[in-house]
Order: sequence, then C-alpha cells, then structure tokens
Amino acid sequence: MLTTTSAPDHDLVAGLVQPLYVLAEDGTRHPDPTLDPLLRDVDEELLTGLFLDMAVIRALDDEAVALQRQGELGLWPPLRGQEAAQIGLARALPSTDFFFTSYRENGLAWCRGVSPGEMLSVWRGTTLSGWDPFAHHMATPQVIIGAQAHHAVGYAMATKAQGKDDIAVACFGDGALSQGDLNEAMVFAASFRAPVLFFCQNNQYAISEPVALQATVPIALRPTGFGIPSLRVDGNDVLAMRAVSLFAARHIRSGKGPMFIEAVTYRLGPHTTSDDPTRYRDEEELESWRRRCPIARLERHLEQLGTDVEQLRAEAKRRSLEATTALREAVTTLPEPAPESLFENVLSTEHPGLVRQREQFRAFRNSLAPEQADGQQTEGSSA
Amino acid sequence: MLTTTSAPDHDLVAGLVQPLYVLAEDGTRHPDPTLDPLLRDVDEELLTGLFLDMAVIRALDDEAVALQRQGELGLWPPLRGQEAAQIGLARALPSTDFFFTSYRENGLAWCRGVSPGEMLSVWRGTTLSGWDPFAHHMATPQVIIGAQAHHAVGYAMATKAQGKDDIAVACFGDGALSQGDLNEAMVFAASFRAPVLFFCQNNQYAISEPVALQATVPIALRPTGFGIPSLRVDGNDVLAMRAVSLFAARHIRSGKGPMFIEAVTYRLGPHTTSDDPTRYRDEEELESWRRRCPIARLERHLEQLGTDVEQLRAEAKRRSLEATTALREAVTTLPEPAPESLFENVLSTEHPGLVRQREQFRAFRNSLAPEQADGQQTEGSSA
Amino acid sequence: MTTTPNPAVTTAQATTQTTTMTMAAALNAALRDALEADPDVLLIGEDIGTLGGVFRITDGLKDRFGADRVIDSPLAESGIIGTSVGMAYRGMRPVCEIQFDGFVYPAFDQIVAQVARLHYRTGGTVQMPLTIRIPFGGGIGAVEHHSESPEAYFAHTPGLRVVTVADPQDAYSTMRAAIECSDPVMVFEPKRRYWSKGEVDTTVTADLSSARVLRTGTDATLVAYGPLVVTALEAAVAAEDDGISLEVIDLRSLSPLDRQTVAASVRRTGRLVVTHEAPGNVSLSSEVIASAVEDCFDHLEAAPERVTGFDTPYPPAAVEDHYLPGIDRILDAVDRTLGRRNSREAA
Amino acid sequence: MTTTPNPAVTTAQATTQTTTMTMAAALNAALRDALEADPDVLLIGEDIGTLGGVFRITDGLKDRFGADRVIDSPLAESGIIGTSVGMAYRGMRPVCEIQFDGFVYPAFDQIVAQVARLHYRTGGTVQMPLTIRIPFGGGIGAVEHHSESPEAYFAHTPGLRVVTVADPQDAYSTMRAAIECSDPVMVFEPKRRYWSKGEVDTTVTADLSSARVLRTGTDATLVAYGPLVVTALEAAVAAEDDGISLEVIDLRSLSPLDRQTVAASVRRTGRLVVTHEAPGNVSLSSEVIASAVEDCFDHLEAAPERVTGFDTPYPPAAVEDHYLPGIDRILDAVDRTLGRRNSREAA
Ligand SMILES: Cc1ncc(C[n+]2csc(CCOP(=O)(O)OP(=O)(O)O)c2C)c(N)n1
Ligand SMILES: Cc1ncc(C[n+]2csc(CCOP(=O)(O)OP(=O)(O)O)c2C)c(N)n1
Ligand SMILES: [Mg+2]
Ligand SMILES: [Mg+2]
Repeated sequence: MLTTTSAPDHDLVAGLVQPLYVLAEDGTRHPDPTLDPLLRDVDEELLTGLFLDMAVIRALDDEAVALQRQGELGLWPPLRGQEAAQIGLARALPSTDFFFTSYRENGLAWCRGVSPGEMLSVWRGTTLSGWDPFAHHMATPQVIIGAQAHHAVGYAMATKAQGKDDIAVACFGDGALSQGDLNEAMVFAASFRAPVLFFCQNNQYAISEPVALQATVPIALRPTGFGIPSLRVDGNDVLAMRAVSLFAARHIRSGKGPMFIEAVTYRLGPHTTSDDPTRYRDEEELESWRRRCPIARLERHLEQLGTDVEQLRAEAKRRSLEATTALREAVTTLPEPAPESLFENVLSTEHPGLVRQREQFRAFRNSLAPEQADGQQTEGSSA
Repeated sequence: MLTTTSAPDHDLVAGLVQPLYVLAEDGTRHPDPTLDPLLRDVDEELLTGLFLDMAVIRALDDEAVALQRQGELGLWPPLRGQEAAQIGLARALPSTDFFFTSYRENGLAWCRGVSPGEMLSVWRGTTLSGWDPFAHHMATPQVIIGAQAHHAVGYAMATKAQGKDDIAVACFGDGALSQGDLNEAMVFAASFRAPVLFFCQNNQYAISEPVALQATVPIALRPTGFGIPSLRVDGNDVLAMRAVSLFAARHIRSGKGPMFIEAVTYRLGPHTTSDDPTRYRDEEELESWRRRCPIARLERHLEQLGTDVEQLRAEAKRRSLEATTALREAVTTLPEPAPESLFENVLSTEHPGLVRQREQFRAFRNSLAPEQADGQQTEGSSA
Repeated sequence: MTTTPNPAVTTAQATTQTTTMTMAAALNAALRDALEADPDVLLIGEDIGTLGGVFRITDGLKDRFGADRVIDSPLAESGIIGTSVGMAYRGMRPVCEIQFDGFVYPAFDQIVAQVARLHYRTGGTVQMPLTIRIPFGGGIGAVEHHSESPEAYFAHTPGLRVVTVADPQDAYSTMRAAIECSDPVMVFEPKRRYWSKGEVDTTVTADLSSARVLRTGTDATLVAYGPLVVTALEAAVAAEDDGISLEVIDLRSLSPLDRQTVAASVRRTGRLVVTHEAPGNVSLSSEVIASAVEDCFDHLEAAPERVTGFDTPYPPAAVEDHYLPGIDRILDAVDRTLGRRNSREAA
Repeated sequence: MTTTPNPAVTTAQATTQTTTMTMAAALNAALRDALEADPDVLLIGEDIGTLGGVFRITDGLKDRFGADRVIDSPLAESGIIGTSVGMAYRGMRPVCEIQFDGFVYPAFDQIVAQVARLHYRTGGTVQMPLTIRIPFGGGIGAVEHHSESPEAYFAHTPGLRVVTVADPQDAYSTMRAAIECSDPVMVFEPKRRYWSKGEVDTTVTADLSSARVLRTGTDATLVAYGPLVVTALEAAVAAEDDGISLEVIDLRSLSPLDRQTVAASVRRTGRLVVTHEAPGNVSLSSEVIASAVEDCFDHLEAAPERVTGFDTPYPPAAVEDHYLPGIDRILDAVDRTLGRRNSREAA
C-alpha cells in the first residue's frame, strides 16, 4: 500500500482506537494530559450536580416510557444509556449556545429548562413542536435524519457574520452519518470555518441497523476527511464528555472553525416505544452495556471521593419524583388543540385559500350534530 | 491538540502532500517504489499509443469548441488540460469495466469507441444522450452533479452479487465532492465493499469556484474518513495515471472493496463554451498550468528515450485530422429528430395519456399551413 | 420513529389458493413470490432485513433469501434509489422501500431526474424496472413526517408509473405487476389499512393502469384511492340510507390516469366528487376534475367537488381526524353536487 | 452548463426614476436595493459572487457588498437551502439562488420538509423569510436539466409562496416584495425573458398574491404566467386579427392562487384557456381549471382548455419548440373553446 511520511498540514485530531476517558469503569480517575487541565474546576458540588442531572433525566425518561405504555403518549424515544453524553455536553456550554438536535435529546432539553409539558406535547400529538426555540436556545426535535446539521451550520455562519461568539451545536446519531445532508453540512462548516460543534451520539444503532452499516471505520475519522478536527470520547463518562465539550467549544469559539465529537455510547432501551429491539440484538450485548452505566460509574467515583452516596441517592430520588410528578401532571393537562388551529401559522401572512377553507370547515362543523362536531366526524373504519 | 499514537486498523492510503508521479515536468523518469512494478510493461509502443490518444482527443476537443463557435453545437465542455487523467485511466482498464461519468469525460468516450456523432448529438441538441451505454460500457453524460456516483456503486454491487469481476468507475469533478450524493455513495461503497473506483478529476474549479471552497484539505483525504483508501496523483502525468489506475483496479478486483483516485489536474479552457473564465482566474495561473501540459511532458519523455518525435507528431497530426474530419462530418449529418419523437420512450409500456397527446399533436400539425408544420410553429418573440 | 407493528402479521405461506390475510401479509407474500420467481429481484431499504421492516412487510424475507437479496441499506434515501439505478443498469430489478412517506424527499432528485428519465434520456436503451414502495397517508396518530401523501409530486413527473393499493388482493396483485413491469413504478401503500383483512388469490394478476368501479350507482361518481377507498365505500353505504346512489371508483393508477373509466361514470351520473388525503391545491383531485371537465363537460350537471386534506402541512395527531376526509365531509360534498342542503348553505 | 450571458447586462445604477432595462438588470437592481436597504439580507448560491452568476443576475454585488453578504456556496443545493434555514433562525433574510430549474431537486427535502414547515411546526414562533430564486423554463436550446418548469411541485406544497415574474417592472417589484416578505417565497424567473426590456420604476411595489389582467377581452380568458405571458399577449394580438377578443391574465402568484381575478374574468368571458410550459398532468393548469369550475361552473360555456408541455420529460433542444406552447397551439385551443374549426375537428 501507498503511504506518505509527512502528515497533512492541518489539525487532524482523532482518538481512534480507544475513546478518550477520564473515569475508568470502576469509577477511578484516569489521568489524561489533554483533558486534565479542563477538569481543574471539578469539585464535589459539580460532580453531584452532574449525578443529579443524570439521575433525574433517567427518571423522566422512564416515566415518559411508562406514560406511553399507559396510552398517554403516542410515542417516546428513550435516551436511557445516553445520559452522560447529553449532560456532559449541556453542562459544558453556556445556555446561549444554540442546539439543533434530533428527537432523542431530551436530556439537553431538560438542561435548557424546557418544561415537562413542552417536552411531551409533540409525543402526545397535541403540537408538532414543543417549545419556543429562542427561549431555550434549542430548536425543537428534527425528525428528518440529518437535516438539522445544515441549520446549525447556517446559524453558526450567521453568529460569526454578526461578530458574536456564541456557537451552534448540531446533535445527531450514528445513522445520520449516512445522509447526504450531514456530509454536506461538514463541507459548508469547513469552508466557512463556521463556529459549529458536530455532536454525534454513536449509540451503536439506527433503529435495527448496527453502526457498522453506516461507517466501516470509527465515525470520528469521517470529519477529518473534511478538514474538521475530531474527538472520540467515551460517551458514558460524564466527566470526559464535559471536558471534551469544553475543549471543543473553546477551540470553536476561538475562531478556529468547526469541531466534531463522537460520543461512544449505547441505547439501552428500544429505538422508540414502538420498537422491539430483541429482533436485532442479544441480551449478552445489552448486559455488557448495562454494566457500563454512566450513572453507576459516576456514583462509584463519588464513593471513592468519600461523598455520602446514600444521601445523594435520596436527593436524586426526591428530585426525580418531583420531576416525574410534574411530567405526569403536565401530560394530562396539556391543552388539546382546537380543531381550527390546524389552519393557523401555515404562512405568517394572509392566504386567501386557507381563509376560505377555514370558513368552509367552520360551516361544515356547525352543520354537524353537536356530539359529532364536539368530537370527531364519522371516520372510516380501519377494518 | 489531541492526538493518538496508534494508527487505525484499516488501510489508509494518502499521498497527500505531493501527488504521486513518475514523470517529472521535464519528462525525466522519477522512480516510485509503488508504481514502478506497475510500469514494467511500458515500452515505446505503449508510450506512443498514449501520446497519440492524448493528441487526438485534444484535437477533437478543440474541433468541438470550434464547431460550437461556428454555431454547430449548442454547448461544449472542453477537457483541454485533462487528457492525461482520462487517457491514463481509460487505457489501464479493460473495456468491460463500466464508466459512470459526468459531461467532461469525452476522452474516456473516445477510448471506448464512441463515434463522433454519438459524442456530439447531445451537445447539438438532437438527442438527450448520445450512445448505447451497454455497447460501450459507459453511461451517457450525467448533468446532475454527483448523481452518477450512486449508479456506479449500485452497478458494482450487482457485479459482485453476480460473481463477476468487472468493476464500475464513478467519474466526477472536484465540485461534486460537496454534493450529498457523492458522499452517500462512499458510505454505500464502503459498507458493501463494492468493487467501484471513485475517480475525481480535480481540475481546480467548479465553474468559477476554486476547489478550496469544496474542500479545505486535499480531496484525497475525504474518502479515508469513509474507510476508503485513496491515492493522490499528478493528473498531468499519463504514466502515473495509468499506474495508479492499474493499482486501484487490481485492489478493487481482488475483492478489497472500493478505492479512490484524486487526479490533480487543471482545466485549461472555459467551464463550457458559454463560460468566461477571465472573470475568476488570472493569466499567470493559467500560464503556470499551460507549462505543465500533459502532452508536452510525455513528448519530452519520449524524446529522452530516443523516439523520433517529429515522426510521432506527424502521425498525431494525421490521426487528429482524420478524427476531426469525421467529427465535422458527423455534426452536419446528425439526423434531426422527428417532432413526434418527443413522445417516444417516456415509458417502455403503453401510456394512454401520451397516446392521446401524440394524436392531438399530429392533428394540430396537420392543421397548420405546410411551411409552418415543416418548421416550427409561430413562437413568442423573446423581446 | 416506527408505528407499532401488528404481531398478527406473519410471513404468508407459499400458496396459490385463496386465503384470508391482512394487506401487510399480502404484500409480504407478493414480495416473497417475486423473489422466488425471479433471481434478479432484490429488496433494499432501511431496517427491512434483520428487523423485517418497521411495518414487518418484509418479515422473514432476509432469513429466506439472504442478506444479498434483502438488503439493509445505510440510512440514506437518495442512496437507496441511486444505488438501485445502478443495479438496474446491470439487469437487476430492485424493490426499494422508503420507510415512511415523509422520508422520500431526500431521494427526490434520484427519482425525478434519474429513475423517471433514464429510459427517455437514452432513447429507450436503458430500462429502469425499479419498484419504489412507500407506506403513505395518515390516521395512525403518528408524529410529523409519518402521515403524508406525497403522490401528487410523482404523478406530475413524466416517466413514472404511480399506483396505489386499497385492499389485500389488490395489494398482492399490484405489487407483483409492479415488480414485473419494465418501467419504474411507485407503489403507495395505505399504511392505516395494513391490518385490514381480505381474501387473496395469488394467481390473480392486476394491470397497472386501470381504475376499477367498486360499486355502481346513479346519482354521483365518487372517486377515491388508497386509504380512502374504504371510506368512500362506507360513505356510499351511508348515502344509500339517504336515498342517494353513489358510484365508487378506486382510481388505483395515479399516473397514467384512467380517464376513460372516470369519464364513463361521470357521463352516467352527471356528478363528480373526488377525495384524497393530500392537500387539494395542484393535486390529483385538481387533475381528475380538470380531465373530467375536458372529457365530459356536456354531461356534468353540477360543479365537481373535492374533499381533500387542507392546504396546510399535516397537522398534529390530535387534530388529524379533522384534517382527513371522513364520511361526513364526503357526504356533505355529495349533497352539494346534488343541490341538496349542505353545510355551506346551512351556514 | 451555462448559457451565454448577455454582455449588455450591467449593474443598474441606484435610482428611483423610471429607466429602461432588461429583466436581468431589473433583478440585479432589486437585489442590490434589498442588500442596501436591510443589513440582514444576504445572497447565497453557486457562482453568484466572483462570477456574478451564470446569468449575471448578481453581477457586481459581491464587489459592492462583500463576500459575507454575497456568498459563493459549495456545490450543494440542499446545503444552500439548509444553511439558509439556520441563518433565518438567527435573523437573517437569505436570498438563495438555484442555478437552474433542474438543480432544485437535491434541495427538495430542505424546501418542502423544512423551509415550508418551520413556521407551522413551531406554532408561528420561527419565521423563514427565505427567498429562493430559480431561473426556469425552456426555449434557450439548452442541454437536459436546464429548461424545466418545476413550479407545480412547490405550488402543491403548503407553507410556501410561489411567484413568477413576467417583465422587468414585475421582476423588480416582485423580487423586492419577496425579500421583504416574512414567509418563504420561491421566485421563478423566466430565463428566456431575461434579456427582454421594459421600463422599471424602482418605487413601484408589488403584492405577492394577486394576478393581473394584462389585456381585457370578451370572448375567452387566457391565463398564463412566467415566460408565456409574452406569448399569451402575442396570441391575443393574433386572435384580434381573427376577430377574437382575448382577456389575458398573468397569474403571477402560483400559490396562493388568485382565484378571484380568474373567476371574475371567466364569469365575463365564459371561456378559459390555461397555458404553461410544465407538463399538464397534475399541474397549475389542472388547478386553475378545477378552481374555475368550482367558482363559476354556471358561467362556463365550454370546456376549459389547457395548452401545456406534454407529459414527457423536457425533450432535446432540437424539438423543444414543438414541446413549448406557442401562439398557434394557444389559438387552436381558443378555437376549440369557441367551437370554431380547430385542429381536432380538421383531423
Ligand atoms: C430521512 C429519514 N429517513 C428515515 C427516518 C426513519 N428513522 C427515524 S430514526 C432512524 C434511525 C436514526 O438512527 P441514528 O441517527 O443513529 O439516531 P438514534 O435513533 O440512534 O438516536 C430512522 C431510520 C427518518 N426519520 N428520516
Ligand atoms: C446538481 C447540480 N447543481 C449545479 C449544476 C451546475 N453546474 C454544472 S457543472 C458545475 C461545476 C462542476 O464542477 P466539477 O464537479 O468540479 O466538474 P468540472 O466541471 O470541473 O469538470 C455546476 C455547478 C449541476 N449541473 N448540477
Ligand atoms: Mg444511533
Ligand atoms: Mg472541477
């Protein structure tokens, strides 16, 4: 095979063989010359904060799954297993950096103060989108795989043009790496040195498809071919996640252009509540990842530091109960949209066709017997 | 910056800083340990054959430009400057390997026995497509940038499924590297280890846009991020082009999956005959590349080997004249399509709507005064 | 996102006898029989292999025919179609699955600028016998992009056949015919009817371009396709109670259109109502009405009516039943064409 | 591929007076004035900066406003639109150029599933004030993919405004209005009319949703848009010689449609002919006819007629004049609606 001796003259960064980590699986602190300087501010308060965040979003996630099973939600995409990846990122960035995510990033939404109702409405089917993106500096979930990456890059180009130093973050899964949009977005980001962070949660699966189908080499290698420096990190190590996020954000904010993080993690639950993962993966694999639980790892670390873990667990339980109670309350009190609302906000300016259609709709509903108009029109059976 | 010491465990190949070459600009033979074994069969006959190919396609290309200037063609995309890249590739592969190209690969078409009329009809506007792809193992020009890369990968997947050992070649320009399709095609090729060669003629421009806009690092680096080994080669060195093509084809045919070649070359002419390149590049740059003429380089090499270059030039002139005469004859004798032909081959099965439309069209034309029906209907002026 | 697969769907057994099965099972059987019948047929799509498809339409087929013929593709729709184009160049007959209607747009260029045109572009030299399967339509309470009806985009595109299926027998026979057809065929499968059951005779063949009159009637012609065929038939039953006799046509082929069947009916009834889930603007109903007006202007006794999705994006699940044409909206439109008291007069 | 730029187009001078200029110059002036007026406006597209666009519509603007506001983008249409979506989130008003009609398909998902829906998706929170400029239509002797009329795809898509321009004044005023509009607007520019000249007053404003009656007449209503507006007017002149009085309507807005203007005219003339270059199946003409039938069934004295591109891909340049609606085909259709001797009877 052909090789050359000299390296390319740009910043190529890849922790390819062994993802970066600072917490070993047994909770012991592993020194890392690059990440250690970024961890100097880590104290017990910070660590317990991260622990509580992870515990609460796991509880919220479990509660949402339960709500779906009880028929209160149409669907839910569980994040179980990916808590460290999301919390580590969210807690490293100022709340004004803008997230463009897909649908599984409810941990990020939680950190950004999205309320339970705002988080659930789209999964209950009462809205297409749960919250005000500008209020939380976070776009609402993107369902079209990869589409949001362009949005993040464009947003970042605009912040740069405006001379501001906030950055954009494109969050996506391993499956998204196959979409044209995701790859194009890296071209644009590199060409315009856009202040954007590409954040890939490689949870090993795109529905049933293993990551090997989307990438035959580590995902973190992909961006390097676009001239985008890249980091591969243990996504179940919340401290490492936080450190690489700080590292990348600093790099990006300093004007050096985009950066890419591959967080190697695992989706412990089904793809969504509609999915049956037993069809495509075995218990053994699942068990090996259960043992790598990000919350348990941090707990072991805290234990080693002498934290009163019992008390912390109790606090986590208290906060989780509070959050899940709020979630459960929110879901049942979510306002049902008015039928006529379906005509609203198609355009922000007047559309005579829609005005006419709404009038006709109103007339039609008025013509129905009250109980029909109130509920639904007669529907075709689905045999 | 973070780096790791260990290399990834896959075949990564990139001649990134200095493209591979075996002929120096002054025509002297430069030894290259990897390519030399592939050049053992090179003798005077082979070299003069390559020379004549390049000379003839340049003449054909110039003649097509002239024909366009004279109004015989609607448009022509000149390949001047890229002769070595195309001839080196075409002469390295058996004629049963299948090319999927864009529009500038007339050198490949020439080598595949495409006739002058077949080559010109699409540019004269008498057909949408000039030749039978199966007769020449070459798809007709693809105008949508990057779209053909998927076709090449699919074709290659099929040859593999059929247990055959012919390969597919996706040919495209530097601009195509930005399209989603091109990148997706690399994902598919890598995942299915498709026997496909990605062949990029980096001619430095996509219309007016310099390659730096599409790729901030050498193009040959891109495929490595997809797990596809890659070669960067001096595209104006026909011997090196042939050698790397042999190398890549052997790699691919042996079942090792896709490979990528970046041929670093330059488009000496305009993007198309409609383009005004003085708007985006200067004479100095152009002149520096004129000095790197692939044909002159091989001529110098032959001279050094003691070939009778005068005689070779004369032979080139004779063959060029023959070819350009045929081209000139072909263009004026190209059959004009019958008006009704526009209804043909929309589907291969019957379409009642089109049958009706053709009947109506026929009736309409019959109703016109003879001179109108013969020529065109009255057209709206374009003011 | 996936919808809950129905555990009742199992891979159908090879048989030529008439069997009762769901539409999902009928499609599965059609794919299986096509793979069996022709070694050049292959399936490609996201999650269609190991998982058997999010709707289980391809359930069991990878085990039976192998991963080379039932291909789990990378997550890229343009790649699914574009790769299939290349396979077709090499003589294969790919059957592509787009997981949900709303995910077809990334493949739009490959479909409209490549698949639809290669035969024309090459003067008939290259054939593109692709089948592109798309579960479509709403009514399943799904999140955004999972309930769409994008058929008008493709019906407007020359060079494609666009067909819909409405019941298990139709699904089986049409799928077989689509795969055998030498042209590209887009098959829109009404996902909310996947679990509807019916008799299927696997020896019955379908032709791809004709509509079918499912119920004869005298007062008005009601044209539907895909998921609304069942609704239209139910509306016809309800209309009967009101003394209105509706003729129900399942359009089946959206491109080319079977104008003759529609026109013949309208000439008899003098009235036309067209219904579909997609937004009405520049849609199949626009075309069916424009064609009917061209074909039988003098026979029309009232303005044709359309009952369609509104000109809005597909709304949240909580209000989708207001968006989707149902029996009452259809009957209201029927009343209008008949000059009977209807909502717009009542208002 | 590019078409020969006309050297006559130069960057127009800032002025509010009426000046004679080409449509290309009028568009250039509109972009310049919009960039001048609002710092949030920016242009993005392939070859629009240094080259000034393959049609020179953006000529001189990069020099004047800098590479940050007149952005040469990488060669990726989905990226052009998707990036602009992100910029719009951040308050910018991107004006995107798609180099030719046939290259819009790779951006289809970003346009129909993102740009068109973000306002609706977010309950009105996010605005998408993108302008998407597309030179469209045939008649310039170009190679494949350079002569298309893809407007029906977008007119069918809820959440977009789709407009066309027909002359320099209209081009100037509509482009300014499109850029000022807070909704996404697709502006289809008839490339074969780029070099047509007319008076332009840069103080004249346009509204985006109304059609305009360009010529009043009594015998039939002829509806056209974009490149065929000129043809329609010429047909009306020719018809006059035959004693036929045509009312010519430039539709301008393809979505939403100005049904009122069309209906008012048809109520007066009783007859309707619709023409466009795009294939007729499931097209704007289907919709205009279906709408007119709904709006004024009782006033129609004959079946409406359409004169459109055929249901084939755009053919080779050598036969495009047979494909494109011209004066004779339009007059033939007019004859049919008037019950006068026409080609189909003659045959
Ligand atoms: C364009 C598109 N194609 C297909 C889908 C269906 N789909 C939804 S999620 C998903 C898998 C995504 O995998 P990944 O990117 O790894 O994210 P994860 O679900 O693992 O978080 C697929 C195929 C989609 N939403 N959009
Ligand atoms: C999808 C698409 N977008 C835009 C164009 C217009 N266009 C034609 S050629 C070209 C530049 C292509 O550059 P490159 O890939 O480097 O090939 P080269 O022309 O240099 O051989 C462009 C932008 C196109 N043909 N297709
Ligand atoms: Mg994943
Ligand atoms: Mg190039």
